[in-house]
Amino acid sequence: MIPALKVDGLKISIRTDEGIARVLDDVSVTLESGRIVGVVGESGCGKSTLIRAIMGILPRGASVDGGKIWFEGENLLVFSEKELNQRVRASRIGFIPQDPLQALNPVFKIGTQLLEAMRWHAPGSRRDHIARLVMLLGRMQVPDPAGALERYPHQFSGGQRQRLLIAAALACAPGLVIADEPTTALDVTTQHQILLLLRELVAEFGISLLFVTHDFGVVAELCDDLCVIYAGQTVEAGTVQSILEAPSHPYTRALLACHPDRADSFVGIPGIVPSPLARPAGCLFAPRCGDVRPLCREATPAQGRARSGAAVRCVQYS
Amino acid sequence: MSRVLGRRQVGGLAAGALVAGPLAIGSVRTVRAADASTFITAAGLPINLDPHQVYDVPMQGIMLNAYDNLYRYQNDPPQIVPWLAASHTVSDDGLTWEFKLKPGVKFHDGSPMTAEDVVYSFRRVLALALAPAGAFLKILKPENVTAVDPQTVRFKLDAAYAPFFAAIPSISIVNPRAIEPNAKNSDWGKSWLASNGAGSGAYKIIPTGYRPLEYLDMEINEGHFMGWGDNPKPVKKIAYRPAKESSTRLLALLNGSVDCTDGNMPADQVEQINASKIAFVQKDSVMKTFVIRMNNTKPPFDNINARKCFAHAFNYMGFINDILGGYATRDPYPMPDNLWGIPKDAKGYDYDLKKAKEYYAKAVAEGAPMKRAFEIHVQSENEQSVQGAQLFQADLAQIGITLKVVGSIWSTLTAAAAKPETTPDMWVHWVSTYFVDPENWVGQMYDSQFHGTWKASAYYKNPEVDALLRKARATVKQEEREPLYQDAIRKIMADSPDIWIYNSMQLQGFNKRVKGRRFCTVGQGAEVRWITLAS
Amino acid sequence: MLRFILRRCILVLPSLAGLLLITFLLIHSVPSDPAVAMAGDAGTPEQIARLRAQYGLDRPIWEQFFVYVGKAVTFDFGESVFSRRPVATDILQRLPATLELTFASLMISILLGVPLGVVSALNHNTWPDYILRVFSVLGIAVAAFWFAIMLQLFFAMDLGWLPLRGDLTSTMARPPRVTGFLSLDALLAGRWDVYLDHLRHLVLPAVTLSLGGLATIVRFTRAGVLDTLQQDFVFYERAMGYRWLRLVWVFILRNSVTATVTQIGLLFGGLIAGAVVVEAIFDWPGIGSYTVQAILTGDKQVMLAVTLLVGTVYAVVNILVDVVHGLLDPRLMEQG
Amino acid sequence: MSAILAKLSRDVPAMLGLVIVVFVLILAVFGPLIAPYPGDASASHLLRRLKPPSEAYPFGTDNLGRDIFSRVILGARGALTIALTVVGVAMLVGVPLGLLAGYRGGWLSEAIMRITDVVLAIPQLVLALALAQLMSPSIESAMLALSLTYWPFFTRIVYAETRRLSSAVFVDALRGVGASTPRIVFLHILPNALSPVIVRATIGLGFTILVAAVLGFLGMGATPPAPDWGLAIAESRTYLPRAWWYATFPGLAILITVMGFNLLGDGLRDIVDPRIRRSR
Repeated sequence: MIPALKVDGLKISIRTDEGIARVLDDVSVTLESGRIVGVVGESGCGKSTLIRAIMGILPRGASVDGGKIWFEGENLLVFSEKELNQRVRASRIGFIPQDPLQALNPVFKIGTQLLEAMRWHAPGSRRDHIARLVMLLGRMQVPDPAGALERYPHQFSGGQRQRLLIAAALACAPGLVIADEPTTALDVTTQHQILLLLRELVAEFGISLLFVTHDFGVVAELCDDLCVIYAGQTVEAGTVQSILEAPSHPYTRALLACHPDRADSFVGIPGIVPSPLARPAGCLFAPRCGDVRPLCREATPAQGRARSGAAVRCVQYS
Repeated sequence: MSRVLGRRQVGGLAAGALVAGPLAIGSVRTVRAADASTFITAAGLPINLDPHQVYDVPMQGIMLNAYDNLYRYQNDPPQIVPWLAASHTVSDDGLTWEFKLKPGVKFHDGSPMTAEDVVYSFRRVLALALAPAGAFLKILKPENVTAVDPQTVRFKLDAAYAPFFAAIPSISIVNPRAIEPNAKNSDWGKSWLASNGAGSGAYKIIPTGYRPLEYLDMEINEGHFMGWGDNPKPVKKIAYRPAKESSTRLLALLNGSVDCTDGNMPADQVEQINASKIAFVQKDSVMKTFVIRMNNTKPPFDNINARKCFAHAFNYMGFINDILGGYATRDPYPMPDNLWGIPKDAKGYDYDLKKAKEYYAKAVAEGAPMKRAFEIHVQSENEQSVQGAQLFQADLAQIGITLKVVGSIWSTLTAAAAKPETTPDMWVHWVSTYFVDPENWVGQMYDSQFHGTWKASAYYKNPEVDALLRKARATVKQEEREPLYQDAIRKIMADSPDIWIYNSMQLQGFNKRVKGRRFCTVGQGAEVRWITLAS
Repeated sequence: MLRFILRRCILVLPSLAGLLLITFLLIHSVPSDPAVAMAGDAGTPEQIARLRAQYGLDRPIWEQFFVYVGKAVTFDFGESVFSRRPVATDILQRLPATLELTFASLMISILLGVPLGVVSALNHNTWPDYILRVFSVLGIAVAAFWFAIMLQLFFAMDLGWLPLRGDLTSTMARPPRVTGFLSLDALLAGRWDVYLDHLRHLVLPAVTLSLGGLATIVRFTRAGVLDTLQQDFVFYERAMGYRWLRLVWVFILRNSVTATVTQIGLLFGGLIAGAVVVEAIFDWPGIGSYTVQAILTGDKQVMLAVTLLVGTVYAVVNILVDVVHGLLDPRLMEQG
Repeated sequence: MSAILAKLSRDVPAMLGLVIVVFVLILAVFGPLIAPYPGDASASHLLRRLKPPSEAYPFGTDNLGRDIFSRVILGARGALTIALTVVGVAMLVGVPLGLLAGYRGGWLSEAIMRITDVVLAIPQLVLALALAQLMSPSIESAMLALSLTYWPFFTRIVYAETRRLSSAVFVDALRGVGASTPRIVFLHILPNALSPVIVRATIGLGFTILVAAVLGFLGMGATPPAPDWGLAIAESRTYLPRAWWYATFPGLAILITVMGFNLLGDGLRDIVDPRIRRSR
C-alpha cells in the first residue's frame, strides 16, 4: 500500500540577510494510510518549515534543494502554486493550526471563513456546505452549530475555537490532515478532550494524521508512529511503542528525559539548537550530546537501524 | 510570500503628468466659446453688487453697466458729460446745484425714473455712509437733497465744495420700488441689493447667475434710455468670470476662453500676449499714481535732508523701464501729470546716489538717526509693490541704509495708517481716480485735516499748504483754483514728504474679436455698451 | 451602534466650543480694523467711527464673544462686514462646490492609493515597491500650486482636452439650484450636458488635490498590509486554499485598512486646507478661495465661521471614521 | 545605530532619502560658499532680469535679475531652519505633554488629550494666515503657526506609546523595585517611545518645508528678498509660462528636499516599527 504521505530526504534553505539558512537538511517522514504520525522536536528545528513545505507555502527566499514529498502517489514539489491551491490544499490536505485565535481572521464571521474554503474545494451548493458544516460542528460538540457560523472568532472559548478548526480541516473531506501543535494553547483538560476527539476522527472520517508537537506526552497518548527531528534532520523514526520503550538516538533519550512524566528531576538538554546559518561539522547533535565520541565531530552519521526497528541517525548504529 | 503579484501592474501609473512640465509651452489650442454674443471677462468682481456700499475699480463694471448716473465721465482724457441729467445749474456762491433729468428714462422693472428716485439714491448713499459717501458727507445733509419737480433735483451744500460736481458721477441712481420691498429694519435694503440689481443701466443683473466673487451674468437692457443706435451689434450678455491667479488669467486669455482680463496685466506678460494670434494688449494712460509714503512724524523722516536723501535713492527710471517694461510714465509730482493744477516748472527728484549721500551726511550732521533699521511695508499680493521695495532696498544698501521689506495686506496697512505711531516708516500704494480733481490727490493727501486716513498717512503738516488747499476746495471756478494748487504743489515738493514715482498705464489683455471698446480713466474702460464681438 | 454615534457626537461639542473660543480670541486680537476696510478707500475718520459703533466693534471682547456664541447656536454667524451678506448663506452657497472637489479627489486617492499600497506591500522591498514608494512620496512632496500650473499648461493649453478653470463653461446656463451641488442639480434638472461639462471641469483640480492624499493612502495601506501579512491567519487561509485574489482583496485588505481609514479622516482636514490653493488656481467657486479672500480683507466673521465649519467637518468625518472602524472590525463595536 | 544604518543601506528608497537629506544639509551649512553669486540673496540687477538658463546662470535669473541657481542653494538654509525650528518646538511642547498624559492618567490626561483634539481640529492654514495677520506676514509668524498646529501629533504618539509601555511588564517590575516616577518616565519610557517620534519628526521636517512653501506662496511666509523657495514660486506666477525656469527650479528644490525627508522617514519607520520588523 502506498503511504498517505512520504517526505523523502527533504532539503530546504532560505536566503536571508545574514546568509543562507539550511532549515531542513534531509528530513524524512512516512505516514501510512489511516495512521497518526507524530513529528517531535524542539522549537527551531524545522517543524513549521516541514508543514509549510507540504502545504507549498514557503517563505520568500526559500528554495527546495533536494528531496521529494510523495502524496497519494504524486510529488507535491513539482506542483505549481495554482495546482496546489486548486487540487491539494483543503480538498485533499486539511490543516489544523497551532493557535486558533491567531489563525482565524478576526473581522470575518466563522461561517464566512469556513465556507470560503468550501466554496472552492468542496462539492455541492452553498446550502450543502452549510449543512455539512453544521453536521461537523455538531460532531465536534460545538454548542448551537448553526448559530456558531454567524459569530466572530473572539466570541468563542479557546477549546471551542480549536473544535471549529478541526471541523474546518475536515470540511472538504481531505484524506490527510496536518495538525500543528493544536493543543499547546489549551489547558490540560481541554487538551485531553481534543486528543480523544482527534483519535476518534481518524477512524471515523478515514483520514491519516500528521501531528507536529514538542510534547512526548501527547505523542504517547495519540500517535501510532513517531519521527524525531533535530536541526532540520530526522534523527529517529519508528513506531511510538518501540521508540518509547527503547529510545536509540541520544537526542531522543535526552528529550524523553526532559519530560515531566518521566524525569526523576528536571533536567534540560544543555546548549541550544545550532543556528541553520552556521552548522557544526559532523553530527549536528554532537555539541550537546552526553555520549559524544571523537568520530561524531568529524563525519556526518548515516542512517542506521536500531534494535527496536527504528531508523536512527547516529554513529552508534551506522 | 513566495507569491509575487502585480509586478507588471506597477508600470507608468504616475509617470505621465510630471514629465509634461516645461515642455508644455508649445502651440496653444483655443477653446473659443461658441457664443458670439457673450462677452466673457476675467476682470474681478466687487465684494458685493451694491454701488452705494462699495466704490472701487471692480465696482466700476457694475456701476457703468447695470446702473446710470447723472453725469458720466467719457473719453480719454476724461470729460464729464450729461447722462441721466440733461443739464445742471449752480448758484454763484457754489452752494445750490440743480440737475434737470432727461425724460423717459425707465428702470429695469419698467417703472419711470423721477427726481424722487434720485433724491432717494443720494439719501441712501448718505445714510449708509460707506465708500462713495466720502466726498459728500461733510457738505451735504440728506434733507438738503430735494425734488423740485418730477424732473428736477436740488442739492443745497453746507459749504462751497468745488469737487462736488466732479464726484457726481460716483453716485448710481437706484430704483426704490425694487429695493424697498426687500428692505429689513430700515436698512435701505443693503443686504438685498448686495446680491441683486435695481438700476436702469444698459445691462441687467441676473440674480441667479451671481455668486459673490465667483461669477456674475448680465443681459442686455434693450430699452436703455440711450438707445442702441450707436452700436447696432452690441454684446447680448456679459459673463464675469474673475480669475484669481495671474497665471490662470493669462492662460485663459491665450486659449480664448475669456475676452478680456482686468486692467492690471503685469508688464512682463505683454510681449507674450501680443505675440499670440488670438489676443492683444491695450495700453491706456490712467490717473493712478504710485507713491512710497514716508511717515514724517518718525525720525529721521521729520528731517527734510533725510527725506531728500531717500527721494534721491530710488531708481525711478530703472523701475519704470526695466521692471515695468516702460508701461508707466515718470511722474515727479504728487498728482497725475496729466491733470490740471500741475506746476510744470517745478522740478522733481531724480535717482542720484551721490546727492543722496550728501543729504545723508547733512541729515546725520543734524542729528537724524539715519543708521537705524528702516521698514518698508508692501502689499504682499501685489508683485509691483514688492519689487519696487526690493529695488529700493538694494539701492539704499549701497549708501549704507538698511531697509527691511515687510509684507502686509491692504486692510492691515490702512488700519495701521490711522495713527502716526502705528504708521510704518514707509509704505507703498497707489492713488486711483475716485473723481477727477486735484482734491483726490494733493487735497486729501497733504491737507492736515485728513490725518488719520490712509491717503494722508505721510502726516505732513504745513500751515501754508493747508491754507492754500482749503481755499482751493471752497472755490468753484477751475481757473481760480488752478494757481492755488500749483502754489501748494510747489511748496509740497520742496518739502519732499513722500517719494512720487509714476503715473500708471493700464494694461488690459483683449481677445482680438473685441471691437469698439471706449476707454476713460474713470471707470477704466469697464463700460461694455460700446463693444461689438467680431465673428 | 446608534448609542455609539450619539456618544461621539456629544463628546464633540465641548471640543467645538474650545475651538471657537481659541479662534475667537486669536482672530480678535488681529489689529486690522474691519471698519476701516468697510469705509473703503475714500473713507473718513467720522465714517469709520460710526461703523465701529454700528457693528459693536467698540465693545469689550468678552461681550462680543458671548453675543457671537448666542447667535452661532442658531446658525447665525453674522454678516460679513464686507459683502454685507449673511456668512451662513455665503458658506452654504460655496460649501457644496468644495465638498464635490474634496470628495472627487478623495475618491481618486482611495481608488488608486489602496490598490497601489497593496501591490507595494506584496512586493515588499523589491523594485516595484521602491518605485511605488518613491512615486507616492513624490505626490506628497510636489508643491500643489506648481503641479496645478503644469497640469493647466499641458492638459488645458497644449492638448486642449480639459477646461482651464471654473466649474462650468461660461456660456452654459446653470440648472436651478436645489441641493447646491452642481452635479446633482444638473442631474435633477435632467441636464446631461451640464453634468458632463461640470465633471470635465472637475478633473484637473481634483487630480491636483488628490496627490497628497494618494501618497498617504498608499503609504498607510502598504504598512497595514505588511502588518497583516505577518498574521498567522494569512498562512492559515492560504493553507485552506483560499483563492489568492480574494485572499488579498477581501480577507487581508479588510484587516489592513484600519490605519488607512484613520488617515482618510485626518486627510479631510488637510484637503479643505489644500482646496484653498487649488481653488484659487482653478477658479473653483468653493470655500477655499472665499476663505483666502476673507483673510486678505480681514473679514473676521468669515474667518471664524470657516474655522468652526472646518472643525465641525473634521469632527463629523472622524465620527464617521470611528463608525467605519466599527463596521470593519466587530471587536471594536463591542467595546463601544 | 550601526545596525540601523546597516538595515537602512539595504532599503534603496531610504538610502536615496538619506543622501538627499545629507546633501541638503551640506547646502544649508555651506550654501554661501557654494553659491556662485552669494550676493544675490539681496542684490538686484535690473539689466539681466528673466534670463533663461545659461552657462553663467544655470537656472536662469529671476524678476530682479538674480541668479536662481544661487538662490536655490541659499534657500536651503532657510527651509531647514524653518523645518527644524517648527519640529523642534512642536516636539518640546508635544512630547512632555504626551508623557504626562500617558503616564499620569486621570483628569489631567483627559484634559490634555481634549485640548490636543481641539487644536488638531483647527485648520492649520487658517490659523497660520490669521497669525500672519496678527503679527504681520513673516517667517516668524509662519513658524509659530506651524508649531502651534504640529505639537498635537507628537502628543498623540507619545501618549499612545506611553500608555502601551506603562502597562508593560518591565515597567511594573521597575515600579516594584521602587524606581521613582521621573526615572521610569525619562530613563525607561521615553527612550522606548522615541523611535516613532523620530520617524514622525523626520516626515514632519519635510511636511513643514512644504507648508511653509504654501504660506510663502500665499504671501504669508518668508518676505522678500529672502531666497525662499515657496516665495520664488509665488513671485514667478506673473512670469509663467514664459519664464518656466523661474518656478521649476525652486519647485524641484522643494520636491527633492521634501521627498528626501519622507523617504528617510518611511525607511526609518520600516526599521523601527516592531510589527513590520518581523518581516525582515
